[in-house]
Amino acid sequence: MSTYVLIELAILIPACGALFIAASSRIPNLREGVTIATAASLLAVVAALYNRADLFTLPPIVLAQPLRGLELQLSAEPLGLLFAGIASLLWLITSVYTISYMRSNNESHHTRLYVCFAIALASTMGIAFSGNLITLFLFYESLTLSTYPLVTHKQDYDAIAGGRYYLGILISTSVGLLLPAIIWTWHATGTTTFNAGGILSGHIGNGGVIVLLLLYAFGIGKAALMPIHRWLPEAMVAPTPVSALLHAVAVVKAGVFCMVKVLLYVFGADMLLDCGGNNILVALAAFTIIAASLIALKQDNLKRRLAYSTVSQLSYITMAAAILTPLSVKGAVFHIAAHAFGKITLFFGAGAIYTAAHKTKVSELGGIGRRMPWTMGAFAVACLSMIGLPPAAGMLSKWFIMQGAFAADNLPVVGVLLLSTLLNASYFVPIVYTAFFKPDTTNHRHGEAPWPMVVALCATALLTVALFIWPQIPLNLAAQLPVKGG
Amino acid sequence: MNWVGHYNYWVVIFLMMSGFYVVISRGNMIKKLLGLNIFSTSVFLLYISMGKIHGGTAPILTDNPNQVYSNPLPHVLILTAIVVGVATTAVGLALVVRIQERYGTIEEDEIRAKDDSL
Amino acid sequence: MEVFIDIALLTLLCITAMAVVHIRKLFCAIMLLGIFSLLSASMFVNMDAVDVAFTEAAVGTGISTILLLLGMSLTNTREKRPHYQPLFSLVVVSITGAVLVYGTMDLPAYGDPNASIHHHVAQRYIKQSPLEVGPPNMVTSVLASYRGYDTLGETAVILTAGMALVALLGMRRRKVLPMSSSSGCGDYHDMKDHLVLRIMAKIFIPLILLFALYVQFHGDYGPGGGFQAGVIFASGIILYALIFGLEAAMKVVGYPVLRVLAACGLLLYGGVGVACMALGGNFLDYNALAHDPLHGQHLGIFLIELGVGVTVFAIMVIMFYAFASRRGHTA
Amino acid sequence: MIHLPVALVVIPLLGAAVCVLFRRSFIAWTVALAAAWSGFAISILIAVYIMKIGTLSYSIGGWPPPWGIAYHIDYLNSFVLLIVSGIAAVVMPYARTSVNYEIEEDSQAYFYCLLLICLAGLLGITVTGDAFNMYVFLELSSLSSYALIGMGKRRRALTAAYQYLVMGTIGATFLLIGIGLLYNLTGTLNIHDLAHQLAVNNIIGSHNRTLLTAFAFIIVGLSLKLALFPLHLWLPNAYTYAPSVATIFLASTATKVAVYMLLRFCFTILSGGFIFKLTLGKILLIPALAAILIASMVAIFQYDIKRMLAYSSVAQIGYMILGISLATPLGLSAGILHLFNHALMKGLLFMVMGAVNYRIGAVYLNDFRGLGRTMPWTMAAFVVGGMSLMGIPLTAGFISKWYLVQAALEKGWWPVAALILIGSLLAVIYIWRVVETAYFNPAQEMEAESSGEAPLSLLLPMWLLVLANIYFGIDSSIPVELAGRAATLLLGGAS
Repeated sequence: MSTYVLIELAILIPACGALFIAASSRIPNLREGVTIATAASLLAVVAALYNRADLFTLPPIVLAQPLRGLELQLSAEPLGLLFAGIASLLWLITSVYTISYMRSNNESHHTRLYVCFAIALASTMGIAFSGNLITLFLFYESLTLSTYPLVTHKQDYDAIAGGRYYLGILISTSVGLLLPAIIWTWHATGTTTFNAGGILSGHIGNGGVIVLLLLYAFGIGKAALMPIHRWLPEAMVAPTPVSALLHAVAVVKAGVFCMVKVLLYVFGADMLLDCGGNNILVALAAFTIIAASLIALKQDNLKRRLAYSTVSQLSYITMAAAILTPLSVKGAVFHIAAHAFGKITLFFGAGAIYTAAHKTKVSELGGIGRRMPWTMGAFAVACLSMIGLPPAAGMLSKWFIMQGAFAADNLPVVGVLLLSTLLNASYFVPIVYTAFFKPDTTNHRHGEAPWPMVVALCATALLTVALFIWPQIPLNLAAQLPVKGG
Repeated sequence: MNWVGHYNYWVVIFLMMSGFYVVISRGNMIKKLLGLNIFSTSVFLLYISMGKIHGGTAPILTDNPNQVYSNPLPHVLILTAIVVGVATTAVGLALVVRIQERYGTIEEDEIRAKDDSL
Repeated sequence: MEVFIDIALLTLLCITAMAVVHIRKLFCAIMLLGIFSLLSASMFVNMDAVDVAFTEAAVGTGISTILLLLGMSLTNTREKRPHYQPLFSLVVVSITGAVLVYGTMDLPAYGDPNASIHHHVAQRYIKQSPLEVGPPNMVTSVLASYRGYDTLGETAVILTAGMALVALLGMRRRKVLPMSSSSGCGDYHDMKDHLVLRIMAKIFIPLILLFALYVQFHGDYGPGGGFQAGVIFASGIILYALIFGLEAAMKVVGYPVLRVLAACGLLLYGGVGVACMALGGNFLDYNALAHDPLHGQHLGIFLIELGVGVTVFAIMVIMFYAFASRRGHTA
Repeated sequence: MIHLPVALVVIPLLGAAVCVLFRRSFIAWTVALAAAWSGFAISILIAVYIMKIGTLSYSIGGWPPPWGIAYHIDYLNSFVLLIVSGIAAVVMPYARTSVNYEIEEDSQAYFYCLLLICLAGLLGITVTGDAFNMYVFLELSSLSSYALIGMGKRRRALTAAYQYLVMGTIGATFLLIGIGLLYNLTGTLNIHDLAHQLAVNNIIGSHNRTLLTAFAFIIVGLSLKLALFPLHLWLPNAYTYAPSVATIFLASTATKVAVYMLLRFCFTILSGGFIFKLTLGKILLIPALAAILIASMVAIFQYDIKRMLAYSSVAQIGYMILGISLATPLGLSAGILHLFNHALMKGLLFMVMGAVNYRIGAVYLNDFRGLGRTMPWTMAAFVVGGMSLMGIPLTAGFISKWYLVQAALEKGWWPVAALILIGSLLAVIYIWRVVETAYFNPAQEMEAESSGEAPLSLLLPMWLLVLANIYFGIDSSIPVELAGRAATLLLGGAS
């Protein structure tokens, strides 16, 4: 099979999977089998893509050309491949987890959930492999729309209110800010095709660069830069597997992915460094890191605390990418993977606790570690990754970011990193401490969650550790990104 | 400029505007149709005034080869326009009659009140 | 002399228009509108537009007034006092009027023979039409031949109005017409009992119909043509219906017949056009109808005028029937 | 071949007479269907001819242009012809089921007759090269549309039709005054001869007061007809209460033809949009922008979805006028392109309304609850139409919005470009309300027989338009080409 076909398959497999899932809605076992099979074959396709030597040198595939000079095109580059790999791997694990979660919690509308999951994944693949801004925008919007039914899955008042907020913020920022930015880019350069080293240089003045950068930064609402972060905690009304997908894999990673991609492939590192526009983004991200961590400290609801942690962690990636040294970009890319594995473990843990013990608050978790040792063990490993301690992957990414900051002589960033590490520790350690060392307060007898859920969350925890030991794949891909000297 | 030469137009414009005034200021639907009629009839007068030549006769061939005829084209246009006018009046009236049957009134503000009260 | 008549008529027109604006009694307003039409018809005569005057008299004074009276008798006879201030309307009207007056500043003076309007296209109609088309009445030539396509549109407009009325009001026969009249148009059943009316009608109706036929076929030479003839013919039937009752009139010419006539009139008109195409000319190019172009024009104009006449007659009567048969209908 | 243009008008006109003659609803429908399809076929032939050879002229009655009435078809007309006849061809198959449901058996033949006359009128306006003839056919189409609207079931249809009749007649009379003044200046009625005479006699350049007044009246009159804000008052009620088929047809064709007339008068007669280079361009810009913003906002608060779409139409007309008043090649082609795309999307959306009305009996927001499940195909069509309305890429609506924004940016009008995007955002909101209700609100308890998918005869035309919306979003070369050429032609001037 040619590489082109593989790229197209990466989008078509989940899209067709959605159709098959919808068609098999009458037979639950078949439906869930289809889900797993689709996820597995997607992973296989992406893995096959990784082994293609010619992948990054091919000209883009043009799907359609609605207007002259404005095509829908697909192409692959290292960052997109990494993103696609993470998403497809975690989709497979999430599917196992979801099936078990949905069945144990007696949720309704299973088919709709699986169909929307598959469509969301198809959109994610589209984002990962889009060859220009217009295609990116299209898949970005379809990801927003396909995750809306997931967020409002419960259909009660809270869910719909949260869903409206989610949709409202994401659509209005994307149409109101991102689309104008894209049009501006097209107007200035006559193209929207991603190009290593950027397309804007020479077409736009310094003041314009800064305004455009801000339009992109806030237009990509999924990257949850403050103050466009509120949709993330609001979307916590979703069932936990959905939150895992939203906050660890598809949606937020799509946001930071777009951010990195715009920085490197639209603006270009050289141009941003020349005019110093990246410092604004660094400052915004640094502020978000600290502010979100402070808010997270005060949250008692476990999922909300995790959500604010996500906001903060996403800004690590944005900040690291915006520093624009080879090492910091490497850190940013690596953190996309590290955070994905860590955060999905945390959400799986929260879901397992809810399924087994029906608890949602941190303060209620006293002694739960003894009842659910596997779950909480994995949870603890993920917390280590979030804080940035070995032997978890988060440590490596922080290390790279720190080095990058030193290389750029950006001492405030180093300070922010140290402070946020302290804050991370102070909101994650209490959870683990409560779970293992506080006295058991509940009367409710329960053990571990159903085994597929436990297997899934242990798998992701293991992946976090594995990534620490064998970080070659993401680093290898990161090394191929177009940054000065990298 | 000979201002007096335009008096015909100006009076016609006055007639047009009085018809137009009835259309936009009155709430009775039949009265509005009357206004429309005056408005359009005055426009016909405007057209025919344009076609008139001093000393001309009706554009029907006479034996006198030096006879000056008024311009026949506006006449033709207005014949068509008169037909359009009566057609519009008839359709408007049909609507008014049906409105009376369904609402019991043909005053615009009363109809609006009835619609709003639903 | 012309100027004095002109000024006198214009003054009367202004007075009538103002009266229509002011009078709230709809019956009076409608009658005044009839007078307005009649006065403007006189104006048209004064301005050499005899065909237009003829039509305005037949339509504006005749058919329009009858329709308006019928409509009024089915609704309300008095206009209510409006609640809002007419200031806004006055401002709009003044601005529109001012713009129009401004627009006349660059117009040539009234009746100026040197105005460009009389020189470009009109010259051909005046000079050539008797030679190219034939009829001494240039209006007929322009109407039926040069701009015959407009007239086709006009015939279609009439058909549309008739069908719109039937679609909106329905056309049903009623055995007994309820006696619920209190207004201008009078009650049909009462009128039948007036001996004088009956006799006069019996004398006049054949004359009216005969006159209609004259207007139809003499349109080439004098004022008149299919449209005026159709209206006059229809007014004969309407008069019959007014005096002898709707039922009686419908027995003479029923709605189905009229419907078929209306459609056939338009089809005849269009058919002539299509026949011209079939014979190798353009649409409505009557030259193709016969070997001699003038003869072809003559035949073509005769046929299309007939088509117009038939359609107009049928639709005018249909309009009358549609309103008249609605009397006493309640929602 | 040579008689094709005239057949375009004569076939529906005589078809209408045949409908009257037989008065059987089935025969009338068959005639209407045949007329509409042959009209579409002829339009395609004409468009092909125009693309290959150039402009097409036809003298009616054999009289050469300034003396007789002549057709003159160039890129612009043939594009509008395609829109009008194409929509008619799609609407007719749809009409049978919908009309059976909404119109009494007795009146159906008249309904088709009036529909055909309306079609003939609109086509007649588009093909003709004579200003007064335009007026005649405008009245023909208007008169029939008053009656079509008045045939709606609810009583407000009558007042809506009456209101439209009064405003439409004022508009047409204004147009008549304008044409009269133009005729007085030049002595001719032929559009191209008018342009020629105005140029030769140096009337355009000399700030002739009569000319300015004539155009003031023509523009105001046409603005009434095309429902430019704030002269749009007749439109929301008319579209809401008319029978579904009438709404579909009128919404996607009537205002487009009025826009076409505006283009003809302002660009062909006044060679190259001279008037838009004066202050007038800016005068029209304000109502256009107001229409986009205000009408879109009003649409958000409507509970009758047909009414919501009607307000959205007012907003979309704003987009067209905006593009036109830019008077640049890009802006003009964006406006012309939007004629086409808006016809596609509004036709589709109103067809959905017709289908929902057929099944549920009303189209209030509440009636859409759970329709995503009971009428999946219909609602999917609504989603596609809605996306097109918002201007999402890969749908037809995106193309014209993209061009519009480009045109505004080209002139350096940033705020205008921003307003266009805000308008899209507002469209997202009002479409989303319906989508959300249809898919995420539980179905109401209904009797078994009233639920279910719309019949195939409604679905097929609807999905034809869905495919058209998607196709012209992916491959827009044909309309873009035609619109671009039309814009060049208009700006190049007639002489």
